[in-house]
Amino acid sequence: MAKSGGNGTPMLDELEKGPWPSFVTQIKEAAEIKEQAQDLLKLLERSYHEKIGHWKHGGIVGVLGYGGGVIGRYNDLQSEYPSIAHFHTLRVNMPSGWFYTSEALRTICDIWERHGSGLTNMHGSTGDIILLGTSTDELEPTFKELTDNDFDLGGSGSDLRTPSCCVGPARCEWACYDTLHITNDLTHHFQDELHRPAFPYKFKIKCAGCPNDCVASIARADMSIIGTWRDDIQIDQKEVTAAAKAGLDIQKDVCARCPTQCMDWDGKQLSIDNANCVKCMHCINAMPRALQPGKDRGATILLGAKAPIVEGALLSSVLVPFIKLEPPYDELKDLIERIWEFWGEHGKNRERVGELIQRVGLGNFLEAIEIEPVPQMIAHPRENPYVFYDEYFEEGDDESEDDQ
Amino acid sequence: MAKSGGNGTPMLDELEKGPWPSFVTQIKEAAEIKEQAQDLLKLLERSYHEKIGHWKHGGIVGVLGYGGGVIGRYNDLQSEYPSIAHFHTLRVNMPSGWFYTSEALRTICDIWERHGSGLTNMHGSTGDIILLGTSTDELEPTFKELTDNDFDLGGSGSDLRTPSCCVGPARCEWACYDTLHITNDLTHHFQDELHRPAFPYKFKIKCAGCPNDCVASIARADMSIIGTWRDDIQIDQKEVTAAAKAGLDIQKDVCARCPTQCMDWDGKQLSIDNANCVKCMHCINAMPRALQPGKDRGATILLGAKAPIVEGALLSSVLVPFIKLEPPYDELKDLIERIWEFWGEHGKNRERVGELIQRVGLGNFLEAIEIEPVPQMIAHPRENPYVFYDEYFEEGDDESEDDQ
Amino acid sequence: MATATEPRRTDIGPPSYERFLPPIIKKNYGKWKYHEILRPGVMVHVAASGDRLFTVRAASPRLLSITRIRKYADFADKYCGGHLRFTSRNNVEFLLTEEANIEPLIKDLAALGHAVGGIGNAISNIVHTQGWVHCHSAATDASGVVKAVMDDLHPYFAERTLPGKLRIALACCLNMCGAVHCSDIAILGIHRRPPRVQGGLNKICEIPNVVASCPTAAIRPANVDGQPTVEIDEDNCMFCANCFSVCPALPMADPLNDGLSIWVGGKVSNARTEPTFSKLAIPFLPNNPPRWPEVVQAVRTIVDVWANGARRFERMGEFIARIGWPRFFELTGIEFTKEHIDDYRHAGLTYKRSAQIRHGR
Amino acid sequence: MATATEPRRTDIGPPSYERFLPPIIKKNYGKWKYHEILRPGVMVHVAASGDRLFTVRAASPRLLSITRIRKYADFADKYCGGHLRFTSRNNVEFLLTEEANIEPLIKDLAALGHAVGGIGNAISNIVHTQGWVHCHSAATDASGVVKAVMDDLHPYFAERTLPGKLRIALACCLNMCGAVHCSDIAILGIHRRPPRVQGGLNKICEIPNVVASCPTAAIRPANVDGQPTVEIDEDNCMFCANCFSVCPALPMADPLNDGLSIWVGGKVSNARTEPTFSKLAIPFLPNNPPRWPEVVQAVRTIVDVWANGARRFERMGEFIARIGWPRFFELTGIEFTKEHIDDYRHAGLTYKRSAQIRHGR
Ligand code: SRM
Ligand code: SRM
Ligand code: SRM
Ligand code: SRM
Ligand code: SF4
Ligand code: SF4
Ligand code: SF4
Ligand code: SF4
Ligand code: SF4
Ligand code: SF4
Ligand code: SF4
Ligand code: SF4
Repeated sequence: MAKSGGNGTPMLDELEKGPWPSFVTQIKEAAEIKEQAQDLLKLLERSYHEKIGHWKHGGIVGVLGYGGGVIGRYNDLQSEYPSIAHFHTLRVNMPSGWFYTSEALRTICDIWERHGSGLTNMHGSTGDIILLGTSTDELEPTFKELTDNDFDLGGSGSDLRTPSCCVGPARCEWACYDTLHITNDLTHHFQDELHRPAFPYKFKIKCAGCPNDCVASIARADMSIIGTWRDDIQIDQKEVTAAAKAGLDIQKDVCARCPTQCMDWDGKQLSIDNANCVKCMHCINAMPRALQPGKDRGATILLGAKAPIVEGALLSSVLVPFIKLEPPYDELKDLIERIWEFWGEHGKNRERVGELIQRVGLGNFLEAIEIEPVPQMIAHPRENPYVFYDEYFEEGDDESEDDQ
Repeated sequence: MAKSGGNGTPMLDELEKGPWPSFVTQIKEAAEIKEQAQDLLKLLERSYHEKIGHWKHGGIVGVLGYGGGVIGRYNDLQSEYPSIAHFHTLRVNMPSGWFYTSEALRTICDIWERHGSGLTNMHGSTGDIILLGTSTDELEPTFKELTDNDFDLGGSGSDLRTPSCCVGPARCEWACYDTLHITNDLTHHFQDELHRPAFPYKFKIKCAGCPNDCVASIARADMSIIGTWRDDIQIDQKEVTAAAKAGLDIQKDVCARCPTQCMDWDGKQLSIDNANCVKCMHCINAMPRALQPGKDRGATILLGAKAPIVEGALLSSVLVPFIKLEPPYDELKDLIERIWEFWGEHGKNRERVGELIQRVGLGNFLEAIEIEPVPQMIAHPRENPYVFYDEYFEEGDDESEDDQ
Repeated sequence: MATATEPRRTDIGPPSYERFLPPIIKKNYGKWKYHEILRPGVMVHVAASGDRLFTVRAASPRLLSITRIRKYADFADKYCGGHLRFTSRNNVEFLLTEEANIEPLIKDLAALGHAVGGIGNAISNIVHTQGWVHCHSAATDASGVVKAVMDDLHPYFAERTLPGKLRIALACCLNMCGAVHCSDIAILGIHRRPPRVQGGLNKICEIPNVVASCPTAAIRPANVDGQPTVEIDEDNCMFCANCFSVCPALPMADPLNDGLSIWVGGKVSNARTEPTFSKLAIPFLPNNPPRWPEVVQAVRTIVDVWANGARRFERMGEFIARIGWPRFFELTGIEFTKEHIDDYRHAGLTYKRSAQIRHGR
Repeated sequence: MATATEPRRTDIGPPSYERFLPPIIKKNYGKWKYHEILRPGVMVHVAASGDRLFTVRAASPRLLSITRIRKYADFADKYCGGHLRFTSRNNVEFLLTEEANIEPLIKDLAALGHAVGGIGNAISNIVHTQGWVHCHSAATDASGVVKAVMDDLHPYFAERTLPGKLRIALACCLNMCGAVHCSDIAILGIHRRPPRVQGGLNKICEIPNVVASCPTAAIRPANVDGQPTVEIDEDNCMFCANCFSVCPALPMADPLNDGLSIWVGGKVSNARTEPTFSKLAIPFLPNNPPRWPEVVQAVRTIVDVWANGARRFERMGEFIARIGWPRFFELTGIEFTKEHIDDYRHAGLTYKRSAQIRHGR
């Protein structure tokens, strides 16, 4: 294998300096064993000089029977960088919570050494294992080896994307439902939607165990499932006092920061007006030993987040204020299917579900998916007087009737 | 004169009962002396039975040389209610602050007894004296008598409307500029714009002496002039203590309600971090004897409020964060003229200035009227990445230049 | 009467307010130090000079006969050296220098049917509009609803002290001349039947203007019996009446479908929280003259929920922000419906975009 | 290698996470009581059973060679019974049961160039995207900018304690795969030159689709040299690149005009304040590889202003809300320009619609 780096990549070499671990070092490490990585290094150095990328859209490439999971890429200087003329990425479903054994990691590495560039992202922004760069004819063999080892592809194009979740009950005391189980379950249940794009556009699901939302679901998932509770915050008054002694200014740093000002601290006793608590987590975050979410736990389902293209970014908004989440999650799955059905029928090409709701109106959307409107769904009622009433009375109608 | 009321108006008679002063009694009082009021009473009774109004748009009626100031009205049952076949309203400029002498009031009453229905609104929603209902041929004579007595018409149609103001320095300790003087001055200065509609649509100015905004200027005026100050709130610590003794919970009801939490009360001394005070008035309102606005006073100019038709209601937004307002107000007048000029040129028919700004963008609007953008004008910078850059570099341009 | 030879006076503007200011105001103009509320409807302003100006605020129906205005003038002469003013909410204020005159003035006002009140943390007059008395656009009457509501709320004007100010406004159509869009409680007349195209429309209106006036593009040019006219796509009409403003041949008023809606939580002042729009509380209540009992009841319920629940200085919107909208609907017993959910231009921004929810109870 | 007769396995989904959980997690799953941060990058979770799980979080460049991943695996074998995980911000976490293993693990990681940190009130890894390494749409590189910025911010990851969490994200184009739209600080690659129409466009793209893709209607069908194509009304282009997503024959990348913008004040968590979008701080900084000094400096300045001024637990957006945007611009020395003022769909709602202003100073 040819040596890389040295004077050949002076700009990138700059980025091997400094305390933060260097991606350049990573490409160089791969370049020790894979030619593609050598070419990538050189091409990237060129981009650094020219201030422009050298990749072209790959059209549709993939594995047999799947419509998604591979991002096709070609470079626009193929004769100069032939080993990365094709440089397609495979998106591989990660295990829920991104837990691995050393054995599983080595299996993936071995497969990728045999069939790809030796470069990865752990992980992609959606959560997948990203196997970064290979040629078209290596796609099937890679897939074969992955599935032989119980790994499958993630999504791309207009399909369900690999659902992801926070570490949840595996390591977090605040998880209000089993984020790992549900994520794994939904991913398996909706294999077809994940592998065969048939939606108007992409659909992402992210599961956060509590309102801290450690997977950024409310900003990055079409469906955001955020754990919460209905009953009272559990308080250990002794630990509250201990926290105060340890230097926490409970009045200023906790009570005064409560969004609904529903806490009271008299220097000895912390009391919470739980009816007005909006489960923001702040007080619990500030005193992990003293406070715990309540015991009647479940989740809030929110819908519609996405990046800005092209009407501006959206945050998810409340669809189901509270739901109990226990296997087999039939109620949730049924809800998801009702949403997809309406979206599939009425969504325009490249219209995310959040955009569809904006277009048809949340009220109409709720009617279509058969959910009752409740005030928890809105920040506040409408400010404009423009209500589209469907019906009106005509003379001769029985006036005693209501809207008919 | 025929007698009104009695069994002829059973529904309206109901509204003479109860503790609140009755408009029906007012119409009846006028009906004692004016036939129009009798007919109005009967027509209104009919509307109460039929649940529908009986007025038609009046087209353009008015006085010679003026394009506004009269609202034309005809009833749609003219043969049955002949005395109010025409029933036009005259809008008459009120004196700033709605101050009157008994003599001035009687003068108006006398004129209106001679020429109209004897009914008025004191005042209309924009602030004018409303002389409610007369016929076309009485318009000129009414106008003649009004001007003989130093009263003039207000606006209607696409013109400047009668500016209005709060009671200000005449009776309020918080006035930060002379609302009455400026209102009177602007009304006189812009006579032409008030009387001869030449704008794309109406334009309203309201002057409030302080951020309490007792004329609702921020909601109801295209230009809202709201008094404020730049230096420190004046504190009389003795009076603070007195207020506390008198039962005001200064921590809870004052400090905790301060929008920027910039106040501190240690039980003896009230201190204010004036750099973070947003001049909301709350603390001053709560303790009128203890606190006063600062001494370096002026106003904030905001632009663009209007009712919802048809893009939704607008509140005014900041155009000039702080301006000193002293006669002859040249800077302000110049600003107003620059705004009108741009609006006159670029405003569509029936497009208020606030809507124009929404359409062309505040940034472009500022450029056009030659005002520097400052962050005080916005609640926050843009959230979307869609910037319209006007220029770009072409290869061969001198790269060392900035945006050219 | 003026003679024909006299030059016509125009563009003279209003008479200067200075002509009407009482001497005590002229003397202390801009030099007031503080004020105090002495009793409902009565306050005193104290000047740096020590001078004291008493204000007595009386309820007014706004729609006034000249007979009644002359009575006001008489009272002003009797107690105030001939001086008085009106407020931005259409009350009348008598400006006294003699404290001793307060009682007799109040008595005289009472005899005439004018309660004194509305100052401080009270409900003041309802800002309102023309209604069936004068406007062609009205979906309800204005004065009648106001009278009925204020008869009911009268104690909150004249007697009881409230947590904060509560501002009610009424507009008889979506044009909102009553500027109800920023009120603690707003009553708004609404049409609910699309405009009906009258014959001969093309003779009084420019068809392209009419078509362009519709924000939802519900109006299309059409041809009926050889006459150019327009047709309405009724499903796309949201009853804004902008077409009617532009063209009177498209009337919308309709006894069976017109009615009122109730809005809450708006404010104008900058005190504490920023100015904000009113939000829909009740989409529709019937027109039920002469006393509109459904409206009176609805307003009363909302006022009482606020009066009993709000903290000191807390305006309606601030109160609701603290307890949350779900609780507002629960406490008032108002049903939450699809109509409450915005579906206009910025609708998405009104959705609940967080997991901050009050669960349970 | 698999033989040809074997059936092809598809739709098997990911391997169950249960296979990868360490025994201590299996035992205490869902029964954790609390956690404590022991030192930068190290925390312990204590279970109801009393069991203690130590987490050591190490920085990762995210772009990893298989060589490096194998090293991670070796460390996991050496210290954690073969168990590890990655975080939602692409750090790697070693899960230990033996407290004594923490030090040696950290030493091994340091030797390999992986700092330990990012837990608690710290700056964690920068969520980012492909950039020039793999994407056709990039206006800048991703990994390079991240490396340069994190080299500079490293002490905030590994040593210094901050007022609260500070989340930085980078996306190399407006598609925002790095989901920068809700970050305390966001770095966003931007194009500033309208797309250039390539010859033969009609052969690879459907012209009506291309025309429809433009939100500002800046694309019109055209005919050049007898070939159907499109033309761009450059004045109406706001560089969203949606047309390029739909049609690769409209490239936007341009060395002279591409660059980066900086955004601040977004957040995702529901803690205290609701989730909110990032707002524009700096409209444009040049692409200056390999170390993007302007970007590094800008981020550093903003971080420092926040770190020195914020109260405990206060996120960037909460801090700015308290001091006000004018002061933010003043403290950071960033110039306020026309570009900061929104002029898109909901622009009016971002104007300052109150008189609540900090004057003077
Ligand atoms: C690989 C990844 C970035 C990364 O480095 O991690 C990525 C890469 C691309 N994204 Fe993305 N997106 C990735 C996560 C995201 C996210 C974040 C998330 O999922 O949490 C978003 C924002 C959230 C959202 O979905 O809105 C995101 C929003 C987009 C968009 C804008 C979509 C929109 O509706 O606004 C596009 C444009 C498109 O779909 O045409 C896009 C398109 C793309 C394409 C396919 C480019 C294109 O136009 O064809 C990129 C391929 C890059 C390449 O060469 O490999 N990508 N993309 C992420 C997927 C890895 C994974 O599967 O784990
Ligand atoms: C008389 C008055 C109501 C009242 O009873 O007090 C009034 C009455 C009318 N208004 Fe108004 N407006 C009156 C103050 C307002 C206000 C409040 C204000 O000025 O503070 C507003 C809301 C603020 C604003 O300007 O946006 C207001 C917003 C409208 C609109 C909606 C304008 C918009 O841009 O959204 C219209 C419709 C139009 O202009 O076509 C309108 C139109 C009308 C018309 C002329 C009806 C029409 O479509 O032709 C009404 C005539 C009624 C009549 O028969 O006399 N009126 N109108 C007020 C003027 C009295 C005065 O001069 O003192
Ligand atoms: C007379 C009047 C001005 C005028 O030129 O006519 C006036 C006069 C005073 N206002 Fe006002 N306000 C007047 C309409 C308003 C309005 C406009 C409106 O209602 O349409 C507002 C904005 C209302 C809103 O936010 O929706 C208004 C918001 C205030 C506030 C802020 C209250 C708040 O907490 O939000 C104060 C401060 C206070 O009361 O503590 C205030 C305080 C005052 C003071 C105490 C000022 C003073 O020191 O003299 C005056 C008498 C007290 C009182 O309670 O009425 N005034 N005041 C108006 C009386 C209307 C009426 O008849 O009731
Ligand atoms: C490991 C991880 C979840 C995972 O499945 O991977 C995680 C784990 C924890 N988070 Fe988180 N968060 C993780 C990403 C997030 C994210 C998502 C993101 O950054 O994209 C957020 C939302 C960020 C935002 O709002 O923009 C997040 C917002 C929080 C918060 C709320 C902080 C706040 O004040 O807004 C807490 C509470 C706290 O720290 O007090 C929290 C607290 C925690 C705790 C203390 C929960 C626990 O008891 O175990 C965990 C470790 C502390 C720490 O400081 O890292 N976690 N946390 C993620 C670590 C990412 C990393 O490598 O740095
Ligand atoms: S989202 Fe909540 S449950 Fe999940 S890891 Fe974060 S803090 Fe724990
Ligand atoms: S969780 Fe949030 S809202 Fe609830 S009491 Fe704690 S700080 Fe307040
Ligand atoms: S706006 Fe201010 S100055 Fe004017 S009357 Fe009201 S409180 Fe006084
Ligand atoms: S005026 Fe308002 S912002 Fe200023 S100190 Fe008083 S309460 Fe606070
Ligand atoms: S609100 Fe409508 S109906 Fe009432 S006066 Fe104004 S325009 Fe006429
Ligand atoms: S009322 Fe409004 S929405 Fe209906 S047709 Fe007329 S303009 Fe269009
Ligand atoms: S942000 Fe843009 S350039 Fe970067 S990976 Fe995503 S699509 Fe590609
Ligand atoms: S970049 Fe966006 S705005 Fe510009 S032409 Fe393409 S689609 Fe239109």
